Amino acid sequence: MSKIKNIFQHSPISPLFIAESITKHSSKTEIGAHQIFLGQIRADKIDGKTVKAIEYTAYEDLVLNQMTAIREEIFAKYDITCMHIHHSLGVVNAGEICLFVFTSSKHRKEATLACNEVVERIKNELPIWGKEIFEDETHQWKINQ
Amino acid sequence: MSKIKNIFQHSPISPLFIAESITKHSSKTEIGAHQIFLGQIRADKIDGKTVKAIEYTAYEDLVLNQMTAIREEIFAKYDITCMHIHHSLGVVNAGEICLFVFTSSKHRKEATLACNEVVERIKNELPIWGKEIFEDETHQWKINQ
Amino acid sequence: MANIKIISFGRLKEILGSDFELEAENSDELLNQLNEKFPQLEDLKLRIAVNQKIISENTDLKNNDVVALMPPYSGG
Amino acid sequence: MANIKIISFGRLKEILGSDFELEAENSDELLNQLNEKFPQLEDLKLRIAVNQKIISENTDLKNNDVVALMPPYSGG
Repeated sequence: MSKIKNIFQHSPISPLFIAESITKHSSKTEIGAHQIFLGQIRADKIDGKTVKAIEYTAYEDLVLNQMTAIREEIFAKYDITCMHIHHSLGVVNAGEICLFVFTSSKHRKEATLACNEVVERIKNELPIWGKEIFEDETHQWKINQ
Repeated sequence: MSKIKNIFQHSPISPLFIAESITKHSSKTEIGAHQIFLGQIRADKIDGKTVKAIEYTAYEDLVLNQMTAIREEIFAKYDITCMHIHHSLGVVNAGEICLFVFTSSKHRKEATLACNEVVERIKNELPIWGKEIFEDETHQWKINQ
Repeated sequence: MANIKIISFGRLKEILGSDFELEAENSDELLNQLNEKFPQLEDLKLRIAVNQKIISENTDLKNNDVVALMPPYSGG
Repeated sequence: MANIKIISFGRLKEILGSDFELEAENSDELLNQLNEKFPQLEDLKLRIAVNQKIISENTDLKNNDVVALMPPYSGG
């Protein structure tokens, strides 16, 4: 049974946090390739109204259990050195980052495939919900395409 | 004819530079997805000797001309908002970053496909050479797999 | 009759409000009660988890089980 | 006879040394001269660019052309 890691932070993901995360890997000199995916909040226009932020909520315990299982499957499937996942909860404004997925491997193919697959699974399988808040404070619930 | 952009920096690529590059995109609120690839120098062991650094040289003018053509083809093929490429010249130590590829798009698929393709083309098509320097100061010329 | 805790998320929480308790012997019976109480539920896709396990068929419930009602996910 | 500038890169620069000039009418003739002068060249894969255009066939050369000799790329 794997240790359950937290993936949530109650704020947007800052570029400095991403930089620190990259820096931590400079001592892992078996790594040759890093793949990073970032999700950023779009100011979508819907029926004349503009999204100014998304507020994320989650069934946190279930997310962390499912993410632990996904992590195990990804490590079993791909020869990667490490994988880090961070998702925001609460309000994230347009232009800010809400999702940070970071995989590393010796050669690029494994990190790239693992990153793509885990982003796909995060969007499809984790019980997280985004409420799109418009500039006039009305809202609608986000639908993943 | 596109403007020719420089891709070279005579130093490793610092995580702070990456953070600044990400931050610059927070005003582009039509972006929903960023894909980043980073190449990091591995301390490979070859015949009992360990790589301590790679020294990069290039046919710089030809690289920039070819990169300009690749950039045009990628923008024609994928619906991306922007693409930034940075490659180190000179000595980059094991654990440091020598390549930074950054693509952004509205939805994730386009940024992801564009990033993968441009990394592949950079490795195959740009006249850049890496000299692997061992801890005893001997060297061998890197071969891309 | 088992005493069941109902929790809900996203758009469903706007309909169901705060967490509450209901008596039901199985998940189908519980859903029937909820559909009666909240007629808007019928038009919505939902996933159900019992004690953090997602179920796809009618499932027996026991005292203190936690049933989560979840609309389609939209993380990332 | 055209006066041609030869530049080289990577492993080939270790063999050919600094940039230099040669007289040749076309790229095949130029390669023959180089192979005679640097016998190690024959075992090496190389790509040739004339004035920054990569060539795959024998190409006529004119005065002041720049011929680049390039081993397999290994950037990234």
